[in-house]
Amino acid sequence: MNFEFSDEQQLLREQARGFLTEHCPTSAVRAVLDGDQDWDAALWQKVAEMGWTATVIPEAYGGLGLSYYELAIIAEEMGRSAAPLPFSSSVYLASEAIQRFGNEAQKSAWLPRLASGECVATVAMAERAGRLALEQLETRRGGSQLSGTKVPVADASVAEVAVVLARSDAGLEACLVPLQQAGVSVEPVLTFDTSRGHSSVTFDGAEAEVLGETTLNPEDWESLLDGAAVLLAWEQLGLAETALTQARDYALQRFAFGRAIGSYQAIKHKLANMYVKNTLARSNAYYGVWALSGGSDELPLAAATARVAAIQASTYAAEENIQTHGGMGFTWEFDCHFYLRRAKLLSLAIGSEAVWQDRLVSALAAQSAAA
Amino acid sequence: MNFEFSDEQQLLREQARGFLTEHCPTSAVRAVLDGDQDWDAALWQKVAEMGWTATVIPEAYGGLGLSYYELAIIAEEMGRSAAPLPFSSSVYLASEAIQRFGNEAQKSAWLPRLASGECVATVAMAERAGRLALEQLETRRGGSQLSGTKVPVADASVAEVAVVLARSDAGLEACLVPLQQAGVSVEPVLTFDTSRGHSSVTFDGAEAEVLGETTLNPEDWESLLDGAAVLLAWEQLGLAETALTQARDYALQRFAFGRAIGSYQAIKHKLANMYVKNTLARSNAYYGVWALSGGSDELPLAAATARVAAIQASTYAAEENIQTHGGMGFTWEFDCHFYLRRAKLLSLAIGSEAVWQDRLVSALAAQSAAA
Amino acid sequence: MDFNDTPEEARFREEASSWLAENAPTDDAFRALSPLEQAKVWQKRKYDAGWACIGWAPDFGGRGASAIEEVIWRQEESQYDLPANFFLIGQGMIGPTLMAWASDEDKARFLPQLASGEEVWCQLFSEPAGGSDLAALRTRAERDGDDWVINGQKIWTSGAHYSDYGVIVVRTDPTVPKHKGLSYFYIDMKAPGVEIKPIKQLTGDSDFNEVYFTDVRVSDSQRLGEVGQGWQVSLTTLMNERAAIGGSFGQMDVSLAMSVAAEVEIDGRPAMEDAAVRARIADWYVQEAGLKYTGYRSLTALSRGALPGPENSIGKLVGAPKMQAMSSYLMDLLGASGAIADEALAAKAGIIQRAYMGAPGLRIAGGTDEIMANIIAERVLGLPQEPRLDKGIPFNEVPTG
Amino acid sequence: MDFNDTPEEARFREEASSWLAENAPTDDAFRALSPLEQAKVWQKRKYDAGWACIGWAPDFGGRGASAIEEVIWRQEESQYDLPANFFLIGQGMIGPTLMAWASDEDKARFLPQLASGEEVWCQLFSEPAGGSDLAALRTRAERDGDDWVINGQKIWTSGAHYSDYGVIVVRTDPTVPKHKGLSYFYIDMKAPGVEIKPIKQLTGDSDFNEVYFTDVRVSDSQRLGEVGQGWQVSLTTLMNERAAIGGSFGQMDVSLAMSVAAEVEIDGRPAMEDAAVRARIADWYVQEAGLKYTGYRSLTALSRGALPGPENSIGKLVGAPKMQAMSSYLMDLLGASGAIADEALAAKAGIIQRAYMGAPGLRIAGGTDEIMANIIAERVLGLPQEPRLDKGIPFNEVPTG
Repeated sequence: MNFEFSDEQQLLREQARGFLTEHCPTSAVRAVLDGDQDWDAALWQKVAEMGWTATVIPEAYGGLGLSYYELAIIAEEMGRSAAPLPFSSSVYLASEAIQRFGNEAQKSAWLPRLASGECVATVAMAERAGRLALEQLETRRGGSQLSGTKVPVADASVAEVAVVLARSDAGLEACLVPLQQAGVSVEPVLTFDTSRGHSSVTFDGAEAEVLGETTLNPEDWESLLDGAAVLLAWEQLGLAETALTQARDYALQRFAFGRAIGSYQAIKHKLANMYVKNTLARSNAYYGVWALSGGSDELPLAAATARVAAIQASTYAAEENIQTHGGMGFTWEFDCHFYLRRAKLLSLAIGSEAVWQDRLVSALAAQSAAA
Repeated sequence: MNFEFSDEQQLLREQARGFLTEHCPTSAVRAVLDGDQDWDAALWQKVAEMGWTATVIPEAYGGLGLSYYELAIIAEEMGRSAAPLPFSSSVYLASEAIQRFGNEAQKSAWLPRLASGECVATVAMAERAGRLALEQLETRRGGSQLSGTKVPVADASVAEVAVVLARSDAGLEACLVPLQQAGVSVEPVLTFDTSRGHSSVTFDGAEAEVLGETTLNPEDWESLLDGAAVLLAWEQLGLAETALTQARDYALQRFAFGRAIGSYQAIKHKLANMYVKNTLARSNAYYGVWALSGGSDELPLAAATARVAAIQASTYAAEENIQTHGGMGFTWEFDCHFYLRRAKLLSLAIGSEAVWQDRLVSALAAQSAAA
Repeated sequence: MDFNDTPEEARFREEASSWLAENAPTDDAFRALSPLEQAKVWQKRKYDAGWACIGWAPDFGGRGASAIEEVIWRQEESQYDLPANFFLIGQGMIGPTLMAWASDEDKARFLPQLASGEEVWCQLFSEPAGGSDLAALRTRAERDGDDWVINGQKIWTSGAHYSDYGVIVVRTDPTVPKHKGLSYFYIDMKAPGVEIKPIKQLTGDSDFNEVYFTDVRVSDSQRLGEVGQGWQVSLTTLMNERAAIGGSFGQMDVSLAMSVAAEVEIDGRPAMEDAAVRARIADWYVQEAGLKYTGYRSLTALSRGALPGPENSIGKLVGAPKMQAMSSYLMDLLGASGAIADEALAAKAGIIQRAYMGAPGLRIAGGTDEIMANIIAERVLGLPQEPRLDKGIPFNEVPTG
Repeated sequence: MDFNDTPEEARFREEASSWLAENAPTDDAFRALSPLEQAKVWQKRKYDAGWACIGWAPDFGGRGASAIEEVIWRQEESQYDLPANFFLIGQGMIGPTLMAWASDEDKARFLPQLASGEEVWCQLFSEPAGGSDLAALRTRAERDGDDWVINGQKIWTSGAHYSDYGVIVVRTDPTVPKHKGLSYFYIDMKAPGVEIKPIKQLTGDSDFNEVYFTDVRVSDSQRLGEVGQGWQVSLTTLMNERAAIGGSFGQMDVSLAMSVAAEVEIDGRPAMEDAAVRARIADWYVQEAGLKYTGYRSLTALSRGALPGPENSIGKLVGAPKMQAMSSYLMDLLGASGAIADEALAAKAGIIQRAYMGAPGLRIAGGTDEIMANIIAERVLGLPQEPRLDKGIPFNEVPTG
């Protein structure tokens, strides 16, 4: 039984944590949240230099060819620091989509530039309120031209290219669309987490090419989302751990009625609940990344389980961290709200809790039937 | 604004509580739970003498012709003492069914004897596991003969007659079936609450007459259940109040680490939660009985709201009362378990929580549409 | 049970309603005023007609109305789109304190002006290090002749920047136990040394202020109660807090949930048909209806002359977490669009998001969830207090971490 | 990460598995014995072959196996339908205590007999007035020459009626603070004055006993640790409790929920398709899988030589309330039939109901939910203890209500 990261991987974690502590303090998050920028471009540059954007891209395409274990470790640390970066859009989703669905030319054209970080990419899925329904997409491709509106698209304002989920007469497709072209307009959209930019992206006869030059099997798209779910789970776990740490530190330091508030059972048990949820989320995230790394056919179940656990842990920890801080936690000046915003933002990305609860049970039923 | 029981009704409450404190102490509940009897026959006799079985039966049929307010008050007190009686079966359900659906002859034949308590009646609905589906009933009437099996039927072993939900070629019917006849066999069924008897009742060509000599509109049956839901809510509220009182008393009296366990926030907040749930349940039960008394068209919503609130309050209070008592609460010797059994039993009767949540939302949607 | 007024109540309602129909401001000139000006004009109009602070004695500008009449007046007033109320804290909490503790001269001087809205008051109790432990306040007042000199900082003060006066609790003796070393004053908010800074909340709004005191002089004649009796005086103010604050859960109610669930689809069917969505809506409705009918029961008690009790604490304790859970869930139903705060793009999402960001504040303001549960456990259920490590210990020796 | 054994672990597993294949009892004669006899026969067979208490030193009857080898042995053993284990408390909790505190003579006398199952031991700590406050015990022992005389009552003693020996903590000095006045003995359960009464639980079962002591004499030579050192000795026993008890949630797992949901219908469709049912199942699976993989992580740590820590408290804290919620919900799915405990009529209902009635016990036994949360908060997160009113106060002066 070896259900633990290797020593090298642990070393990577330490390195990543040290790096982000230095280069992504909470003041960096605050600067993007408060300012006009949609990301911390300088930090992105440094992260790219660390090779993090290249982690799982094959060496043949300029990547490091490492495993998802390494990427999961980086994801957790990204979450821990609430980094104001398009990392999930570009690395967990867009790079993965190109790697999985692109033809040789597409991979050669884009993966090296994604690996080096000089290019940022995103994925455009949602078109309207509610669950994503692949068969109802209104963004259409005809010939090399794409039309339709995607909203919200995370990180589109800083991305060079988007993988756009669309339909043509042939069926479902993932289209590669450079965003700096005449047929594309990217309008900012206000969200509750302005430390990441979001846009409404309208395609009006935009030049687009189909990834892999063929239609996309919906199951393959689901599988891409399974992978992203695992990596997002690690990022959410990082957020949850920071929220727990903040709450614990405050509970030790803040006194009321002559004793630390952390000595009151109402606070103790709240923090114990956070710890329990974080522990369940972590263990499920371990299994998720194991299934993702090995290409296990348990991935659909493992990914859904990791995602649901991470959503529950991160939103609970973020909400109750503020509650533990009392009035100060509700101020803009304290950092607690960063984690509330980001936890909820990531919970809404790629399908929210109920979507993944439903997928979990479907996967469980399928796995039971197969056993 | 007068949203309170009248002084006379408050007096009835005091009288009922005093009566049951004297005649239905917990030892009486324990005697039925532990013994071979399915009810406390002597207590039934006394309750009937008090006129409680006659409360809402019209004076023309030997009843007191009082309102549902009075019956709700009695129901709460019945719950408070966890009385081992077929009161809900006979009074909230069977008597109501005969009164609502019976023709003159049927009402004249049965209501006076139900009012006086010399006759106990019950209602037989469930046939198999899962939600009751009126269109799938397998108990059939042809001519004057009824065949099929109902299980579980509460209080059938002490009832003289049952209102049996069945189908004939004409449709849904409520049949009046005397249980002491050749075509009926009543077999005991073990449940987790042996302070009330339950049976499997098989009809094999049993003599039956159709209430009102006509088919039953499913909405009318639902309306009967709405009424029963309100009265059961009051009974469940009584259980919940006893559980809270027991827990509070124990928390004041039991010491750990040199202080009353009720001074620890874990216990304090648990009891505060009980209080909150009980208060919501009580206020919703008020509205329920107001709607039932006045025949308001808000009854479906008010009844479902009262029922869901009462289920949530009573199961929480019963479960956490045991938890507050620690190990002693888990013994047979302490009374805590009476309320757990009864709360769950009543929650399973006439459709459980999810059924009524669903009905609540349907009623809410209908009411919104009408407004 | 019936929901109708008694004949007396009906008469009063009719009187109130007629006056409102004739006097509620609707004209454009009025709407052009600033919100504070609108509030002042409307308050003065009510005052002049005897409809301000109706529960107060006529001497102070009221009409000695009963508690149920106050409720009826609020119900009738709520039928109109009236200016925001800038006087809640002054009239709801500080007025009763002045009545109980001020000199006759001060009462005559201040109460009518408070009722008429000509002077606005704020309350200066909370401090950064205090939180739920309100009496652990550290702002000092030191005697200097006939004056006191105040130094320190207050926080969470609503309306400090537009207030004329404020009431403040300060520590006048740190060498005695916490509750015994406090004194209570009223002060001029324009006095030298008073500095007001708005606090930005995580919602981006600024509903509160920090107020800094640097050598602020206040006359001993502005003291309410004896030196060292400040805690008792504050209790009068705090006892009236529930009445003044109340839970406002905005538009976050079940009808909003129903409309989102009707518009959004799950697997090609309205979310309204989804059993999980229905179960949530049912549970929220149970809470909403339960609070509403608990309110009816309280009104009935008021109508019979009872005083509101601590059992009313359940409103915020139930409502604030419900608002958090509901807004979170409705965002989930909206999916990725749930992140959009831009009302032009997603009108409901804007409301829902403000609720989700505002809910943590509601769970804290005016007593955290945990304090509310303590209040119910102790004052309603009679459970004992926690052991108090700060009891009987001089304030300057109490551990502070 | 991989789930395979190391080569050494694989070799050990193979050895264990081969021995079990040849020696696990299957014959009818064996099955005809009473459960206790079966357990004793099987334990002796393991002992003779060196497979009893494998983590113990060879001198005491074990083979000095590592923690991960013990896990592997348990995994392999669990492949077989073996007799119930009557020795868990003796071997798991009392053995380690004897090793740490008994004389060499006593160790040689008792440990091998304990390992071989020839002598059964029970633990006598809890008292009716104690509960979570274990050290508040009142059973007295008074010195009389070379003996002590014990009077009092213990409760929640598993297996008292079939045990040969027991370990007991008693108060030998009520005039000093709670933890300092205790001493620890082993006693003969057949000694005069020991009276055992089964406790009927709310499930109807009797898994525990009350044990009454009336002038029971025990030799001072049966004392473990010094007089007054009983609490430290008990901590050795209690530290091993987790290993010995562990959470058993029977058949109440998600697969049972899936099978009920597949069989029961809602509006003519399998309940399995209902979104509310699915959300519940998903949440339970998250908990179940989370605990399972937390176990894998602990095993990995064990396999690397770490000791199990307090973080394992989450198993019961998550599992017991989940068992309560799940069994309650599954009864709801069954509707009125959910009340039926008659397995002939409703096989699954019987299982589910036993779980619902048993869950309150699991939420209490071996540390209530509240104590478990305290343990996590204090020992894992490092939060401070509550103020202790009984600290430093003579036991006979501590308030007891």
